[in-house]
Amino acid sequence: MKKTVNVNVKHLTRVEGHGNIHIKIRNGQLMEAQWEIIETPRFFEALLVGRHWDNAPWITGRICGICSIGHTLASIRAVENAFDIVPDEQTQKLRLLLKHMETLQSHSLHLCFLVLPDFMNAGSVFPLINSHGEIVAHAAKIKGLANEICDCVGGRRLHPTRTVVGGFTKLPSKQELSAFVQRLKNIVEDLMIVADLFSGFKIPDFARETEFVSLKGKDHYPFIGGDVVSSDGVQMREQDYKKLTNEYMVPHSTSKWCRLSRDSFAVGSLARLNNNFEFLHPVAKDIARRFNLIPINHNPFMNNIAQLVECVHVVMDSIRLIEELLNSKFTAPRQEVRPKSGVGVGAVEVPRGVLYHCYEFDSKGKIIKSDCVIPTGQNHANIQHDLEALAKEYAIRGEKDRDIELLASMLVRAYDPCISCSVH
Amino acid sequence: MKPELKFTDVISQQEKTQKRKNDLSSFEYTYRAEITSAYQLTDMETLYRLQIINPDERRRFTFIPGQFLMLEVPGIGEAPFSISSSPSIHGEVELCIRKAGNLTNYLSKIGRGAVVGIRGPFGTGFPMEEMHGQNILLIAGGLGLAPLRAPIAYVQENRSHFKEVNIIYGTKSPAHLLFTYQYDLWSKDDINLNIIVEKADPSWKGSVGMLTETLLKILTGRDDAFYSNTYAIVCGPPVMFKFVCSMLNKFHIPMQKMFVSLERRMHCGMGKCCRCNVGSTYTCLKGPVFDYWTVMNLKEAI
Amino acid sequence: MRAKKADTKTYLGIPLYRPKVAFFEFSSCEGCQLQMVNNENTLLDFLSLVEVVNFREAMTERSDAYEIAFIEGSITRDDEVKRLKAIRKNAKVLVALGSCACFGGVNQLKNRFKNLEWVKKQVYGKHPIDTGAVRAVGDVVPVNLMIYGCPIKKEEVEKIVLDLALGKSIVVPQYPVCMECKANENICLFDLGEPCLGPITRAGCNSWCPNSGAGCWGCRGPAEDANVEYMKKIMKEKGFSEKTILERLDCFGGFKTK
Amino acid sequence: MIFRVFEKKELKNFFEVLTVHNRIVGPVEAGRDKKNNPIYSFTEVSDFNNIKLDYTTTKLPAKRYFLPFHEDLSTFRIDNGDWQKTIDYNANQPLIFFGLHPCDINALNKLDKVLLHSVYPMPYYAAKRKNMFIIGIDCVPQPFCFCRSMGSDTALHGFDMFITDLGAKFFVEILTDTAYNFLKNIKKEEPREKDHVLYMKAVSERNKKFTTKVDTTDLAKILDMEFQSEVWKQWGDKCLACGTCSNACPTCYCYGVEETVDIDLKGARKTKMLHSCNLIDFAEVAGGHNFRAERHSRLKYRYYHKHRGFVEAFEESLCVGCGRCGESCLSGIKVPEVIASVRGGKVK
Ligand SMILES: Cc1cc2nc3c(=O)[nH]c(=O)nc-3n(C[C@H](O)[C@H](O)[C@H](O)COP(=O)(O)OP(=O)(O)OC[C@H]3O[C@@H](n4cnc5c(N)ncnc54)[C@H](O)[C@@H]3O)c2cc1C
Ligand code: SF4
Ligand code: SF4
Ligand code: SF4
Repeated sequence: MKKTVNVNVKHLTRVEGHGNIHIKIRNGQLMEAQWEIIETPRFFEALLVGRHWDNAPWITGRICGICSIGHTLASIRAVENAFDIVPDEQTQKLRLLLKHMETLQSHSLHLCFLVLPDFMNAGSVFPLINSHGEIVAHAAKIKGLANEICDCVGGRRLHPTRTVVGGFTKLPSKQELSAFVQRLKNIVEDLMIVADLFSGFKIPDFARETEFVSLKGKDHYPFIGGDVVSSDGVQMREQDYKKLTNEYMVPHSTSKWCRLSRDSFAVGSLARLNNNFEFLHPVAKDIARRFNLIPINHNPFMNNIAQLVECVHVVMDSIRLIEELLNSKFTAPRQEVRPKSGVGVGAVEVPRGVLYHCYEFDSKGKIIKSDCVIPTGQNHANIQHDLEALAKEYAIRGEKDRDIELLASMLVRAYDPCISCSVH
Repeated sequence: MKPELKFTDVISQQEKTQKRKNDLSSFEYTYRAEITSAYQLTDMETLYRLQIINPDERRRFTFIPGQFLMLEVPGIGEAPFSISSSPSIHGEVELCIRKAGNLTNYLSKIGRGAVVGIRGPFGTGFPMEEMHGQNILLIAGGLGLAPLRAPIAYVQENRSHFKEVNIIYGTKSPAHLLFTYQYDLWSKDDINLNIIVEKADPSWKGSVGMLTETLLKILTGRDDAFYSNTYAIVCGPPVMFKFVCSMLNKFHIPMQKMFVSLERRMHCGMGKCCRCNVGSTYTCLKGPVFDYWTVMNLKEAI
Repeated sequence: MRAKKADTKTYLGIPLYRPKVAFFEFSSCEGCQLQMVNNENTLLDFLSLVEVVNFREAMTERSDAYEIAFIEGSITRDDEVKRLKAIRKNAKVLVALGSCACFGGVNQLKNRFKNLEWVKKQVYGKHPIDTGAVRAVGDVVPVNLMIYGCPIKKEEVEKIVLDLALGKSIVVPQYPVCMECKANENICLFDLGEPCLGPITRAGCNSWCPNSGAGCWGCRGPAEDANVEYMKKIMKEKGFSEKTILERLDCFGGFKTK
Repeated sequence: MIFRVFEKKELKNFFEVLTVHNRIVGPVEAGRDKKNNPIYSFTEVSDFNNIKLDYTTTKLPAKRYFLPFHEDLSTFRIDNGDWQKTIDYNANQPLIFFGLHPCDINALNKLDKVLLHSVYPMPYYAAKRKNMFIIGIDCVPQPFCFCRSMGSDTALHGFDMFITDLGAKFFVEILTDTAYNFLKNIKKEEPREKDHVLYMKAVSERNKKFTTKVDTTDLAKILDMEFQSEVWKQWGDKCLACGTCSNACPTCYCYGVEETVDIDLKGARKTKMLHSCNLIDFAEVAGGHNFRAERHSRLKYRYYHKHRGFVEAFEESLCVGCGRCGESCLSGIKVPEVIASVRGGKVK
C-alpha cells in the first residue's frame, strides 16, 4: 500500500461547471476523498416566485445549456400536471423525439469530445482533430444531425422556442421530418464506428455496489414521466419525488446532495439501463452485450458505455417516432391552457438521469413555490463514495499520484456531471 | 402552343441592342484597379493612386472634377470617394482618404500592389467650362481639399482661361494640412494660396484663425465687377460652408455661381438605395455638387 | 488545435490576426460556450481562425497568455469579481458573451427581491450560502465588445470573430428584431394575440422566437433608439396586463424596468 | 385592348394548364388571426384550390419575388491575394402572378420608374420584372385602403391580363400577346352587350365601396411648407422605428449593402438588404454623425420621399394607397391620418 497520496484537482476540466477533487492519504489511511462543488448558485427556485406560469419553462430551461430541452420538458410537464392537461399523442411523440435528440447530442458530445481524450492520451479533442480526424468527423456528424432535428422540432438546439405548455407553437413540416429518416438510419453506422473505437479501450476495472434510480418503463424505455424505481426495490410515483431524493446540504458543496435506501444512489444512463434493459431496442441491446454490459452492472465507468448504448437506442426509436408521425394526420399543435391552483411535478430522464420540477400555483396561475431536483445533484454523494472507494483501492495497488488523479478525474467525468445545473 | 413562359435574359438582350445610356450591365460593373502608390499625407489621410488594370477600360474612364467613385475591397466594404486628381489623366485617379471606419481603416493596411474595385464615376461635377473668363475662389476646410484638388488641377492646367484665382484653405492645425508638397507649384501658376490654421504650432509662420477671416480680407473692397464675375467652389464640413456661403452671399456673389459638395451616406451611387437623400433629392444623382440656390431649397441640407 | 500550427492565413494578401482566445464561465448555464462548438459544419474553419488556449469545458491545458477573453455568465460572488479582474488584466479584448454577461441574464431576476436572505432561504433553507446581487460583466470591469443573446447565435459569433481576425469593424444591428421577422414573412404575433418584444429588441437573432410562432422576450436587450415606453402602451392597449409586459421586459435584464 | 369573357370554371382549367410548365405565385391563406379572420400571403402554389381569389389584402406584398429582403449582388472568389467577381441577377425562371390587385400592379409600375426607366436601371429588378406574367384581378375595397385617392384603384398597364368577376363569368382584358396565346387553351368568347353592362355594374358597385379618402391636392407643396410642423414630432413619439411599414409596403425599395467574407476565406459576398428609412442608422455616416438621429425626422422623411420627392421626380406619388403600412403598424400610424394631420396642423 502506498503511504501517501495527494490529489488536488481545481476546476476539473471537460465537465460542465466548477468542481474540485481532493484526495489525501497519510500513513496508508484515507484522510480525505472529497468531491467539492464550488459553483455559484443562481437561485432559480426563487427567481420564479411571483411570476406567471408561462415563465417557468422559458426561465428554467436556462438552468442548463446542455440539457435545456430536458429542463423545458420537465417544467412543461410539471405545469401541465398542475393544470390537469394531458398532452395528445402527437405532442407526446414530438416531445419524445426532441428529447431523444437532446440525449444523442449530449451523449455524443460527452463521449467523443470530453471522454475520448482521456483514452487517447490527449488533453482535449483539439489535437485529435488532426491526429484522428475521421473519428471527430463521425462524432460531429452524429451531433450535428441531432442538433438539426432539435432545431426542426424544438425551434432551436438549446433553449427551445417551440415547446410550450399545451403542446407546440409550431409543428415541423412532414417534408422536413421525412428527410431525417434516412439520415438517422445512416448515423447508426457512425455510431458503430464509435462503438468499435470504444471496444478497443480499457475501461477501468472498478465496481462498488450501488443503488440505481430511474424512471420505470411500462412498455418502452422510459424518458418522460411515470413511476420511479430503484434497483433496491423502491417504487414511487413522480409526485413523491421528495421521498425519492431526500435532499440535504453538506458544507463543501453549493449543490444539495441526495440519498434513498443507502448513503447514496446513482442516476443516469447506467441506472436507466440497469433498470430497463428489457426495453432497449434490439440493436442497442446487441451493443450492450458486446461490452458485456448486462444488468446489474456496478462499474461507474460503464456509464460511458451505457450512453453509447442509449445513443443507438434513441436513434432507432426516433426513426420509429418519425415514421409514426408521418403516417398520422397533424392536428392543432397546441391545447388551450386554463390555469388553476395546485401543485404539479414533472419527471423527465435527461441525459444525466432523472430530473424533477415541481411548482405550486395560485388560482391565477402565479407561481407560489418552485423546486427543481437535478440529476447531477442526486449523483454527487455517489461520486463522493466512489471516489473514496477508488482512492483506497488504487492506493492499495500502489498507483502513482498522477494516475490516481487521472482515474479520479475520469471517474467524475464518467458521470457526465452537469455542475452548474446541479447548483442552479 | 405550349403555355410556357420562356426566360428572357434582359441583360444580354440589352447588350445586343445596347449603345444606349441605360446599359443595365453597368449597374454592377466594376473596374479592377491596382493601387500603384499609397502616400501618407497625415496621420489620418493617405493619398492612393489607382490605375485601372485593363488598358481599354483605362482609355474609356473619364470624369469631371467634383465627381466621385465607389471604391470596393471585396468582402470588406464599399464607399464613395471624391476623385482628387486631374481629369486630364485617363484611367488613373487619386483618392485622398481619411481613416474613418471599416473600409477606410482596412485600406490603410493594404498597400501598393493590391487590387481593388471601382465603380463610377458618379454624380455631378463642377461646371468648369462655364467658369472660363471668371475669377475663382477655391475654398476648402479640412478634408474638403480632397474634392477641391480636381478643380485646382483643372484651373492649373487651363490657367489662361481664368482671371484671378484664390485658394483659401483652413485646417485645425499645421499637422492637418494636406498636400503641403504642392503649395509651391500652385503658387508658381499664379494662384493665390491663402492658408490659415485654427491653432498654430511653434514652427507655424502663417496666419492663424478662421478661414472666414481670410475670406473676408479677400472679398472686402473689391469692385462690383469682381463680385458678379466670381465663381466659388466650397468644400468642407457643413458648418463651414454654411458660414462661407452666407458671407459670399453678403458680397452679392450670385448663388448660382457658388458650388458646394454634399456628403451623405451612400450604398449604391446610382439613385437606388435612398440612403443619400436630402429631403427627397438623391445626393448621388443630383449631387454631390450643388449650386447654393439648390441647397437653400433642399430641406434638411444644412 | 494548438498542435496544428496552421500556416498564417491571409485574406487578399493581408495576414490574418490569429488571436489567442480563452473562454471563461461565471454564473451561467454554459449554453453560450456550448453554442461555440455547436455549428458542426463550420467548426473547423472557425477554430482555425483563433488559437484556443483556455476552454475548461473542452480542454485540460490552460494558459494565461490570451489576447481575447470571452466571458460567459453574470457575476454574483466576491471570488468571481477577483477572478474576473485578473482576466481583465491579462486580456487585451474582453468580450461579454451572451445575455448573462451583457445584462445579468435570467439570473438578475434575483435582484427583484430586496431581501437576499429570503432568496437564500427559499432555496437552501437554513444553510449558509454566499451570494450577492447579480451584476453584468460590464458593471465590474470594462467590456470591449458585447455579443448578445440567450443563447448567442453562432453565426453571429462566427462573423464577429472572423471580422476581428480580418481587422474589420464589428457591426451589430441597431434595428429591432421586427425587421428580421418581416423579412422572414412570419405572421405577426400580435395578430395571433400573443405578446412580443420584437419591435424594441436588438436584432441579430434572425427573429429566432417569432419564427417559431413564439413572441420575443427581449433576450438581446433594447435596440438602439427603442421606444420602450410607447411599446408598453401598445401592449396594454392590446389587452396584455402590466404584469405580462413587465415579466417580458425584466426577464433577461437588458431593459431597465425601474 | 382585347376583351373576352369566360365561364368561371374555366379559370381552374387555365390554372391547371399554366401550372404544368410554370411556377405560379398567388394569394393563399397563411393562417388565421385571433378573431379567426384569414391572413393572406403571396406564396408559390400548385393547387388551384389553395388560391384565394376573393382575398382581402395580403399582409405583406409580393415583394420578395421582385425585391427580395436579402439578395447577393455579387460574389467573389478569393485566391492568392486576388479576387474575381461574379454577378448573378438571381432570376432564373419566369413567374406567373395569379391574382394581383390593381394597387399591387401599380406599385410595380411605380417601381419601374425608378428601378427600370431611370438613369441607372437596376438589373436585379429588371431581370425579375421582365420575367413576370401578371394576371390581375379586381379587389373588394377594404376600409383601410385609399388607393382611389392615390389614383391607383385601377391598373391600366403593367399586367398581361386582368380579370373582373361578373357573377357567372369572368371578364378579361388581354394586354399582351403572351396572355392572348395562353388563353387559347380555354373556352372563351367575345363579350356581348350584356357583358358590358354587367362589367360596368361591377365597376360601379366596387366604386361605392371606397370609403377612406386622402386629400392629395397640392400635397407636395403642403408637405414642403409644413416641414417644421409640430405634428411630425407627435407622430415621431409614437413611432417604434421598427421598419415594419417599409417592409409591408409594396413600393419601399431603400436598402443597405453589406460585404462579408466566407468563413473559409475562399469567397466573399456583397449582399443587399432592404432597409427602412425609419431605422436609426439610415443616414448615419462614419464618425457617428447622424443626419436623422430623431425618430420623427426619419418618419417624416418617409412621407417626404413618397409624397413629395417622388412626385417631383416622376409626377406621381410613391404610395398606392394599399393601407398595408397602417394595418401592420403596431402604433397605428396610418397614412390618411398623418396626411390629414399635416393639412390640419394637428393630430386628431
Ligand atoms: C460624395 C462623397 C465623397 C466623399 N469623398 C471622400 C474623400 O474624398 N475622402 C474621404 O476620406 N472621404 C470621403 N467621403 C466620405 C467617405 O465616403 C466615408 O468616410 C466612408 O464611407 C467611410 O467608410 P468606412 O467603411 O470606413 O466607414 P464606416 O463608418 O465603417 O461606414 C460603413 C459604410 O457606411 C457608409 N458610409 C459611412 N459614412 C459615410 C459617408 N460619410 N458618406 C457616404 N457613405 C458613408 C459607407 O457605405 C460605408 O462603407 C465621401 C463621401 C461622399 C458621400
Ligand atoms: S411578431 Fe414581433 S417581431 Fe414579428 S412583426 Fe410582430 S411584433 Fe414584430
Ligand atoms: S426573438 Fe427575442 S427572445 Fe428570441 S432570440 Fe431573438 S431577441 Fe432573443
Ligand atoms: S406607404 Fe403604406 S399605403 Fe402607401 S403603398 Fe406603402 S404600404 Fe401602401
